[in-house]
Order: sequence, then structure tokens, then C-alpha cells
Amino acid sequence: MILSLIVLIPLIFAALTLLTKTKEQARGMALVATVAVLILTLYMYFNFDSTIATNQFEEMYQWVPSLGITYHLGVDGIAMPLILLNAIVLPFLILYTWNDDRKAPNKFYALILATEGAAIGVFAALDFFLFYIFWELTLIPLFFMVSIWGGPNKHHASIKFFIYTHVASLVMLLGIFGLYFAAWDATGVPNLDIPYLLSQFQFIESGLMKDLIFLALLFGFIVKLPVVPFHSWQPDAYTEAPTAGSVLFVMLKIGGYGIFKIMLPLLPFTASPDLMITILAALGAVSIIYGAFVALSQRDLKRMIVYSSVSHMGYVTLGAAGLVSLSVSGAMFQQFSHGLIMSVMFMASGVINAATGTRIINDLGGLAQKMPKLAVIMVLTFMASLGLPGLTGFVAEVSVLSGTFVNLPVYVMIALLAIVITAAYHLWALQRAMFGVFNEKLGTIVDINSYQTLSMGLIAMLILYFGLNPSPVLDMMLTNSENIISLMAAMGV
Amino acid sequence: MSEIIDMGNIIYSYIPVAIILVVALLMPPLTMFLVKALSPRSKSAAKYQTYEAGSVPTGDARIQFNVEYYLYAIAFVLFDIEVLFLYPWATIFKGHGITQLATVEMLVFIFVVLFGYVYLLKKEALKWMK
Amino acid sequence: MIPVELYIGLAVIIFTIGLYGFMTQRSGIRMLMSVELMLNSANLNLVAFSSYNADLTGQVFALYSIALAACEAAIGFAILMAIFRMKDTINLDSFNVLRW
Amino acid sequence: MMDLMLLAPELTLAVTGLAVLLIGLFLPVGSKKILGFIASIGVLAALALTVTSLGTEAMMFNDTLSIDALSQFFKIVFLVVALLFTIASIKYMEGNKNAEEFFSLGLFATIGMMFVASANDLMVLFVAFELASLATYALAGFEKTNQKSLEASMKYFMIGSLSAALLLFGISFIYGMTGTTNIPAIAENAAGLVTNPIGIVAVILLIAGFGFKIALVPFHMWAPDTYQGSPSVVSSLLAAGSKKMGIVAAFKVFIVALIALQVEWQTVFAILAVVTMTYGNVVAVTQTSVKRMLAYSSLAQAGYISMAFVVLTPLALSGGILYALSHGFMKAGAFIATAAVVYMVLSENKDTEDPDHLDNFRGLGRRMPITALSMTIFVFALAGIPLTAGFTSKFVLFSSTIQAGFVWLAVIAILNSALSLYYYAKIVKYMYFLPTDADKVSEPLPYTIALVIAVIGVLAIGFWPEPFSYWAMEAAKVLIPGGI
Amino acid sequence: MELPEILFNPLVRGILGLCLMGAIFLGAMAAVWFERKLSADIQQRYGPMRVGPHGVFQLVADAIKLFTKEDIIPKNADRLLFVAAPILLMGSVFLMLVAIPFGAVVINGDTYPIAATEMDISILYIEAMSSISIVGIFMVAYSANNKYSLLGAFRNFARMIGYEVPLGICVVSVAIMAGSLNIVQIAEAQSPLWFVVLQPLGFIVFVIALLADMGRLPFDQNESEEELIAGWITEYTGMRFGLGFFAEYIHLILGSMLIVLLFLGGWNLPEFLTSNLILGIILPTAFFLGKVVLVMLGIIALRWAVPRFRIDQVVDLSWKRLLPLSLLNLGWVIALGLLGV
Repeated sequence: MILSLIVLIPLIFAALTLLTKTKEQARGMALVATVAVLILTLYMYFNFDSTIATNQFEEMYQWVPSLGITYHLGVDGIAMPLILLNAIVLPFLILYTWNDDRKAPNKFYALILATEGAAIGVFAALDFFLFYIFWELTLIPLFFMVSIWGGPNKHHASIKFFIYTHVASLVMLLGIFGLYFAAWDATGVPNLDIPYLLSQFQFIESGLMKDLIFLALLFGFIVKLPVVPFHSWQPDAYTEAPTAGSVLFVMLKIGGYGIFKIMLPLLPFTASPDLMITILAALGAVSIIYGAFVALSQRDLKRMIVYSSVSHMGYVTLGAAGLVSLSVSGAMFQQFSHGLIMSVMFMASGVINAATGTRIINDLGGLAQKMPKLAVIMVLTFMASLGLPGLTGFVAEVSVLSGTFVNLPVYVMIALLAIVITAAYHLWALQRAMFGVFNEKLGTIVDINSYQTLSMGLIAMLILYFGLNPSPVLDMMLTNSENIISLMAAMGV
Repeated sequence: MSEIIDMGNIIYSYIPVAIILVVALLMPPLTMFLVKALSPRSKSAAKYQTYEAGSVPTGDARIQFNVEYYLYAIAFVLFDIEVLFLYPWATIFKGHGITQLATVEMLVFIFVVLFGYVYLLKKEALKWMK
Repeated sequence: MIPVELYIGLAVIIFTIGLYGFMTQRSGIRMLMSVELMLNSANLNLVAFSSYNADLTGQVFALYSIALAACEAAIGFAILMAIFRMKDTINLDSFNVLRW
Repeated sequence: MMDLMLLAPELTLAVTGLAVLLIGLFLPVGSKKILGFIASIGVLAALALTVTSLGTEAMMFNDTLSIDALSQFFKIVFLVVALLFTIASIKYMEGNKNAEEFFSLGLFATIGMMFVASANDLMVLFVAFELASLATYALAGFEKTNQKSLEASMKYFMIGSLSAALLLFGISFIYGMTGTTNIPAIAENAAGLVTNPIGIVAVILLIAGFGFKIALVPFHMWAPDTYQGSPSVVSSLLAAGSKKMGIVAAFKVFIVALIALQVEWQTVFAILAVVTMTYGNVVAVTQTSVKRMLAYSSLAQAGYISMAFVVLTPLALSGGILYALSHGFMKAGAFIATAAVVYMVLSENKDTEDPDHLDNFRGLGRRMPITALSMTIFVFALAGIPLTAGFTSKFVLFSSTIQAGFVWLAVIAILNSALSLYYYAKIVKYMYFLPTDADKVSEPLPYTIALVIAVIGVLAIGFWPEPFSYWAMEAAKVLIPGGI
Repeated sequence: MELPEILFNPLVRGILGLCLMGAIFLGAMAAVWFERKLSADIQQRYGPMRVGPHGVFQLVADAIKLFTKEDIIPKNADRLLFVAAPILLMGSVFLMLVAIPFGAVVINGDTYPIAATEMDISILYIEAMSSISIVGIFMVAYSANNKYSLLGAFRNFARMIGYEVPLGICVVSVAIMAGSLNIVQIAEAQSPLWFVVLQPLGFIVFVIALLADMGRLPFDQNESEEELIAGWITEYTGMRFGLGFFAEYIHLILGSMLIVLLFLGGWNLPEFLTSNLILGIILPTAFFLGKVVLVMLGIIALRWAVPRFRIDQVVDLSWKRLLPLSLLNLGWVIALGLLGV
């Protein structure tokens, strides 16, 4: 029941928020909803047994029996941290936007809540039909978010985003169909349950069929993630989106979730697991390198952050391909950490844009003098992003790289190259934008307000906390990745 | 209709029709040939002019139909076709063990035809020269 | 007895003439007449088959299709009349507002 | 003795239609509004009667009519569309002195469609087919002084009568080769058809005949013009009703009667389906007239449904049948929403050149919130976004295509449906994102009611597909009892 | 006694048809003479008196005159249609004639109608053939390219399409009573009771509609000598006019026969009158033809008794009076049928 509540509260409040008239009502409604979700999620988190890898808090009702569709929810150690991430960041996101003036605030907050509900729905769904519905549902609010409140190129960006991810999810749907009918034909019973279908995958006879299903599903996930070369929607969409939209994009870790939850259990049973691993690893390594290099050449602060995000996502695929429990759990933790770091970074770039009217790094300079509070938070997160020890980014990257090195040393070597570049562009951007001589053309600048300080500061605190003590989430990730790895070991992969 | 269609009989009954048809087709031309042989010839331009009460004819006579004609024609075609459905039913109405259902259906049909008729009347579609 | 192939052949010829007329004519009335020709070729087929199959269905069907052809002609005339009233022509090429 | 109660829905409609016609003759123009209410109540009653008779099976009139799950399902589709049509037309026909003709023609067309759905004999099928067609020809040209409407009607009529001629010619061959017009009996006597080349000729003629009605490429050229030019409410009846009639007729003729020639027509339908959906979607992208865009999208949807002919499994057929119902709600709703916009535009400026131009949808989200929201739901449903009817039916249809091994077909269909999202999103963009300085207008109540009904239908199938897919499955079993 | 089989050979029947054609030519000539004399009598003058006793050979003289008149085709005319039209006119009446019995002989109680052919649907056939003449009339008018002609033809159209429907419905009523579409069987079905008694309304409607169909006064708006100068046939001269003229009179005779066959009991006589061989051969035909002549005279007399209708009156009469009346009659017949009469 609690899972349903967590999924439905944001959706229901989204509808209610749509009906509100003023900004005050809308943001209040949104805050109530997100805080309620946070409380429920925390309650669930504290009752979560991180020592077992099975699904917990399960709920199951019949929905369309003739097609084997059920309403099946449940969380395991892969989903729990991501739900937690969403639940934590969203109230702060609301706070962050507390004093903003924008058109149609009711729609704005409604879309934020709808995205939250849909994202949590994807993490909680244990039925492919439900999973796909929530998956597609994440698309619509974000599409509107970009195309209503986005930057100058919003139409282009929103359409590109929509087409890209829609095509990807349709291809994924093909994969789901393949899985569904293979099992239906084999057992004579239609069933769309995720754990059931995952367990049935190994009984498919045709190797080609297995590979096709795997690749179709994989395509859906990596486009959403995204990794090079399917990333080109992301810079446009992230950049054009309003800050809240960018943060929501970051919160939407459904691509990586799909890889851990669905791809990895299937991986050992494909006809050519080695090939799949190579694909994953190559995609990961290329993304890391490519993202870093492109980020280096960006002039726009937000665009730079976006490409650094591409680079970060490379670690997720690379870690998944590493196939040892350390690398896999590291990759999972990278998702969690990335969510925290990127939300602060986007918030910071949003604040800078609002204060100075530009995001071009060269036009900024010496902001630290005028915005000391922002400077502190930004330095912290930039350090986390480039992987400074003691912060979350470090934990994730070290686990991924060291874990993957056992199996895939070549790719890790390639990825290591990027670490230098990553450090370079982070530091360079920080130096040019925050420190140095203040650019007088920017005019009068005031520091971030207390709501923004509160939200960004608290998330930054969490980055520090989880960097020093990752075990509250890392434990359950480890449990699950060990489970996956042991499964593979049994298959001899 | 025990033997469903007796083709032979039907064809026989049309042989006289064919004979008469040939004669009917030939008769007018033959007559006209006879006339050509018997009648005098004299050329005069006025003789070959269209008659228009004695004055010199003006314009083309082949004017377009008044639209009302089409309305009438449509109404006629529809009613005539509806009568068509009555014929087969009429022949078996007596003494062929027709079911009551068929009679009721035909009455319904006639009622619907009547309905269309009332509609036409009321819409003044049957009024000559509005 | 006349072989049924002859009836079919005649029907096909009439049908083809109708189809050709429909394709090439641009006057609404002529197109309508072409369609009637095609319908009647089908009727010929139906009646011929009915007699060769010793089954009355075909004849009844022909009766119905005659009635439907009449209704179709009625609707067609109505539309063409409305067109004529508006444009003073029934040449269908003059109707080309709807293009993309 | 058969039970005339089984014909109660049709009889109700017939009596309503005649009553509307008669009452309308004696009413002054001002009070003709009541006709729309009578018609709507009649359709509602017929709908109720049909729903209560779900599950009955019977043969009537010497096996020429068959009451079964298939016929009842499609009757419900047609009645739903007719209900939306009549309700929306209450506003459209306001102050029109020929309202009684409009409503009765609509009802008669519905009767025709319903008889096609239950026809078990090619004769009945053809006659009913023509009944519906004739009524819709007249409806399409109802605005006698509007050149577009006339042109639409004329093109529709010309092509429609051509398709009738092709159909009849094809049927005559089938009758000649099998000696019967009874649909199941044709299947039993199909030996003559298979061995004779005339069988192929008949199949080609029938595909062309039905293809025109369903508007499959290359038999589609009338459809965009007609849907664009006709009054919008009529377009809803055409796209959502008349087209489904073609589909159910083709189901009966090809899948039941001509199953022996399966090899021949299956390939043709595969090609037609692919070409139709691709062409429809690609051309729709460039349209600026919403009705024309919906027309091309309707082509695409017909292409999707035609996949059922290729796949031919009970699941695929049930997908096609379910799609027909969903499409009935979605497309009728979309056209009615357009009708509301057209009404609004025309009431602001009577001489607007293109009342359904995309520009008139600017800022609709603010001007007509309910209409805009409904339109959004419809176009998203047409694109196949989850939790709408469009998704459910696409889910069943596409998945069954994969199940049967036609992966290539499913991939093409899925890519198409991704492409379609582009132009659907364009409508939403115009409605919500493009600015306008026009004022908010009050939304006409009848349109709103029709829209709300359609929205409920779309969402119901999306959220709770179980009963619908169950009945679609039952209907599919009528077509192929044992599966193929 | 059986009739020899040879009499039923279709070729022999065809020759019989040709004889009937000749007979009807004579009949038409007689009809023209009757018309002239009767109209003269009604107007209290003599009519033709010079050629032969009481002018009986007047028609022969007329024929000779027509044959020797010059055949003129106007230069504006459509020559092909102009020449072809008489074929249609004559063809229409001759083909009608094939199916109409000119009487019957009764031999040993068996009735043998005197007709070129006997078909199951003869009444439908006759109606169909009768309607062809309208096309001929229109061809004449259109090809002549004359305004009077075209006006006449338009009127002809309007009239014909109005009266065909009530005519058809009356025929259906008759067919219901007789249970057949075969005109011979219809005639024989009136053996005890003529249909005019059973459905007087139908008779009246039928006669009026038939008059209009034949273009007899008061329904000769297509000719209207006074205003349209013979209307549709204005441009026809000489024998070409003669052919159209003859076709009209043949149509008149055949129409009268139809009235007798459908409503006035045909050739049916009580059995004792026909039991004798000679009487059986002569009496039924004589009885039939006698009635035909009476009906014809009645129609001719009617010409001088009523004025011509205006075209709109004609059309109104058919659509607003005759059509409902014929439907009423149909209902009456169905009711009678359900009661078992």
C-alpha cells in the first residue's frame, strides 16, 4: 500500500495543483506532496531490509487477466536508492523555485509532481505494462516542461527529445513484446510480470531472438541514459529546459535503472554475452571520453555541465559491463551520486543565469566576490563532480574503475584518460566563472536567497555525507549486485 | 417455381419478338426509301430552315433543361424502382402460401414509400415551377 | 444454350467501357453514366450466373442492385445539381479547392 | 421463429430516423433543436439495447443476418460514433432549416453500418453498405452553398460509386463461381474459386472496392479531400464510422468467405498496410489544415488495422477490432473538437477561409480549455501514448504481429507510430504553446458533452481494457473460430 | 381436339405476329377514320365524305399523299437521330404488340389466346416497350433543333414520368389479384368477375394514366397544335410524319386492348356460349374486339368532351392525386386479398 501511495500522491497532487489559481497555492501544494512522499519514502527506507536482494513492499492486483497484465509494485535494492533520491531532491527543488516568477505556475508545479510520480512509478513497477506506461508518462511532462518554459530553442529541443526517446521506448516495447510472446508461446499463459519474464528469458530457444530482444531493450535504456552516440537529444533538452526541468531530467534515472534491473539479469543468457559486454563497455568508455572532451570545449556553463553528465553516465554503463559486484554497485552509486551532484550544479547554473543574464563562461568572472554562498556550494559540488575523495563522486568512480579493471582493463585505461580532462574543465570553469576579476559589465548582482541556499546547501551536505559514509545506500546496492553476479557466476560468464 | 428457371421456354417465347424486331427495324427505312423514290425533289434554302412560326429562327433550340425536370426525374426513378419491388411479391401474393411475415414486410415497405412521398410533398419537391 | 463465358465476356467488355469512361471523362453526368454501366455489367453477370447456377439469388441481387443504382444516380444528380447551381458547370476539373 | 427483439437496435434507429424526418417537417426552424435530442435519445436507446444483447447468438432471415459477438461489437462502435455525431450536431445544426434531413441521414447511415456488421450474406452486405454510403454522400455535401463541402461530397460520391461498382462486379464473380452469396457457404464452396483465375480477379476487385472505402493507399485520394471539405461532424462520422464499416465488411468477406484465397490477398494487404501507414504519416506531417491532417492520420490508422489481415491470428484480429473501437472514440472526438473550433472561428468571422487551419488552434488551451484538453487526449491517444485507448489497441495489435512472426511489419508500424507523434504534438504545441491575443470563448455545450463522452471512452479503454479486449477477442473468434 | 403442334412453333408464332402487325395497321387506319367521323359527328359536321362511301378510303388517299411528299430534313437537324427516331417509335409499338393477345379461340373448353408470344412477365414487357417511345419522341424533338419540338418533348417527359408510377402501381394491383404477370392469365383471372368491379378506383386511375401515357387528349400537351404547332413532331414532314402519326394510333389501339385485358374481362365468356366449336372460335375474339372498339370510341369521344390540361396541372394531377389514389387502391387490393376475395 505504501508504494502505491508514494506513486499516486504526486500524480493526484499534480491534478490538484493544476486546479490552483495562484503561485502560492501551487507551490504550497507541491511542497506538501513532495514532503509527504519524502516522509513515506523515509519510512519505507528505514523498514527496508538491505541484506536481501528480493523485492520488498510488494503489491499485486489483477488488471487485464486476458493479457496477463497485473498491477504489480515492489522495490529492491536497485530501485530503493533511486526512489530515495527523487524523494529527497524534489522538496528541495520546490524550495529552490519558491520565489521564482514564471507564467502558469500551477502547470509548472503540476508537471514537476507528475514527473516525480511517473519516475517513482517506473522504479516501483514490477509489471512490464505498468513499467512501460510510467516510462512513457515521464515523457509528457518533461516535453511540456521544455516546450513551455524552455530557452530560445525550446521547440526544437522538445521535439527532438520527444522523438528520440519515443522511438527508443517503442523499440524497447518491441523487446518487451518479444519477451512476452516467447514466454506466452512456451507456457501458454500470457504474463507481463517483470521477474517472471526475466526468469523465462533463458528458455527462449532461438539465439538470434534472444539477442534481438536484448538489444531492443538495451536500445531503449541507453537512449534514455543517454550514452554516446545516442545522446544528441540530451544537450539540447537539458540546456533548453528551465532549471527545474534540468533537475527533473537528472532525477530520471530510468535508463540506468533499466540496465541494472532488466539488462544485467538477462545478459548471461543471451546467445553472445561477451559481445553484449563489449558493447556496454565500449559505449561506456566512449561516453566518458567523448563527454569529457566535448565538455572541455563548451563555452556555455550549462552545456558544459550537460556534457559532464554524459561523461558520468559512461561510468554507469562501464560499471555495469564490469560485472563484479564492486563495479556494478559502484555504477549504481554513480547514478545516485550523479543525481545529487547534477541537481546542485544545474541549480547553480540557473542561479548564475538568473543573476547575470548569461551562462557563457567567458562573460562571467569573479562571481565569488558578489555571491559567496553560491561559491562555497559550487566549489563543493564541482569537486564532487570531478571525483575528489570524500565526496560521493569519488566513491562511485573509484568503485567502477577499480572493479571493472579486473575484467576489462583496456576500457578502464581509456576511461582513466578522461579523469584528467574532467578535472581540467571543471577547474577551468570554476576558475573563470567564480574567481578571478569581476566582470563589471554584469552590473549589480545579489547572492542567492535563503530558499535557494537552503535547498542547494542541504543537497550539498548530502553529497558530503554520502561521500564520507556511503553505506546507507551502498549496502543495498552491494547486496543486489552480488546477487546478480552470483547468478552470472552460476552460468559461468 | 419448381424448375427454377426454364431457360428454353424463355428463349422460345422471345423468338417472335426477335422476328418482329427485325421487321420493325426495317420498316421505317424501307418506307423512307419508297418515299425517296416516289416524292419530287426541289431545292430551296428556306425549306431547310427550322420552323419558327414563319420568322427567321434565332439562337439554338437546345437549351438546358429546367432544374425542376431533374427533380422530377429523380423522384420518378426512385418511385418506379420502388414499384419494381412490388412485382415479384405481387405474383405470389395469392395461392403460393406466402407467409404473413412477407405481407407485413411489404406493408412496411409501402409505408416507407408513402413516408418518402409525404416528405417530398411537404418539402414541395413536387411543386411545378416554384 | 449460350455458354456462360459469352455473358461474362460481354459483362467484362461493358465493365471495361464503363471503367474507361470513368477514368477519361470529366463531366459529372458522364462519369455517373459510366458507373451505371459498370453496375449494369455486374447485373448482367449476376443474372447470367443465376440462370446457370439454377439459383434465384442472383436475380434478386440484380433487382436490389438496380434499385441501389437508381438511388445512387439520385444522390449523384442532387450533388451535381448543387454543383451546377454554384459553378454553372458540371466539369469536375473546375473543382479543385481542396489540394495540399 | 426468429426473435425480432434482436433487431431492436436497428428498428429503434429506423423509427427514430423516420420520426425525426416527419416531426422536422412540421416544426418551425426555431424549434428544430429538439430533433437533435430525439436523435440522440434514439441512438442512446439503440446503444443500450445492443449492449444488453451482448453475448446473444442467432441467425435471422434465412441466415442472411447473423447476431454474434462480432456484429454486436461493431454495432456498438457504430452507435458510439453515431451518438457522438448526433450530440455534436445539435450545435452544428442549430438554426438550420434542414436539420431533420441531417439527423435522419446520419441515423440511416448508422443503420446501414449496423447491418453491414451483422450481414451474413453478400447481398445484405452490399445493400447495407450502399445504404450507409448513400446517406454519407448526402451528408458530406450538406453545406450546399459551400464549395468545399460540395467538392468533398462530389469526390466522395464519384469514388464511392466506383467502389460500389467494383465491389458488385467482384461479388458477381464470387456468386458465379460458388453459386451462393451466403458468406459461410462461400467458404465451403470455395473450391471453384481457387482453381479458377476468375477467383483472383474477384479478389482484386474486392480489394479495390473495399480499399476505396477503407481509404487504403492507392485508393485513398478521395479521403483527405472529403474529410477536409465535409462539415467536421460529418467527417467524424466518415472517418470513425464509415471507414470501420469498410473494415468489418472486408473482415467478413476476406477472412470468412475467401479464406481459401488467403495466400493471394494476404500479400496484397501486407503491401497495402505498409504503404498506407507510411504514406499517411509522412504526408500528415506537412499539413496545415487540421482536418486534412486528421484525414491523413486516419489513413495511417487504417493501415495499422489492415495489419490484422496480414497476421490473421485471433489476437491480431481482436487487436484490429479493438483498434476500431478505440479509433471510433479518438478520431470522432478529434473531429468533433475540430468542429468546435471551426464553430468558434466561424462565429467570430463568418467568412474565414480555412476555419480548421492550425493557426486557429493557437492558444486554444486558454480560449477553450475543455476542447483543447480533450483534443490533447485524443491526439495523444492516436499517437499511442499509454493509458489511452490508442495504446491499448496498439499494444494488442502490434504485439500480436510480433507473436505471429511478422517482426518487420511490427517494426514499420512502430516506427510509423513514432513518426505520427510529431504531427500530433504539433497540434498540442499550437494549442498550448503558441501565443494568441484572442479572448477566451464559451464552449458550446453539445460539443463539450460529445467530447467528454469520447474522452471517457478513450480513457476507459486505456485504463481498464479488460472487458473491451475480452469482447474483441470474442468477436475475433467469430471470424476464425479455431485460429489459423 | 388438340391444335397441331406446328402452331406453337416460335417461327409460326412470329408469322402470326406479322399478320397481327398487318391487322393493326388496318386497325389504325380504321381508328383514324373513326376519329375523324366521330369528331365530326360531335361537332355536327360530316367529316370526310368524298373518297369512297362516307370517306372510308380517305386514309388510302392520305397515304398516297404522304408517300409522294418530299422528305425534308432541316439543315440544323442532327441527321442521324432525325432519321433513326421513327425506328424507335415504330419499334416501340410493334414490340408491345408481340405480347398482347388479340383475342382467343376456345376449342373444346381449352382457351388459346391469339398472340405472337406468351411470356411469364408480359405485362412488364409491355410496359417497358411502351416506355421506349418516350425516347423516340425526345429523339425527334432534340434532333429537329426546333424550339416548339423541344418544348413539346420536355412536357412529354414531365408527363410520362408522372404517370408511369401510378400506372405501374395499378398494374401491380391487378397482378396481385390475378396472381400473375402474364397478361393472358390476368385476362383469364377475370372469368366470373371483371376487375373493374373489384377495384373501380384502380380502373379509373389506370385509364387516366394510360391516356396520359399515350398522349391522348386531355393529355396531349406535347403536341398542343394550337400553341406548339404539333410540338415534338413539328419538323417531320411527309411519310416521316406519317410514321409517327401511325405509331400514335397503334398505341391507342393497344392501350384500349390493355384496358380491356386488365380490367374489362378480356375475352372471357360464359362456358355455354363457347362450347360450340364455331362459336368458341368466333365469339371470344369478337367479344374482346367489340369491347376494344367501344373503349377506343370512348377515348376518342373524350377528346372532344374535355379541354386540354395545363402542364403544371397535369403534373400535379399525377403526383398529388393519382399516386396516392393508386397506393390506396393497392392497399384495398391487399386488404381484399387478405380477406380471401
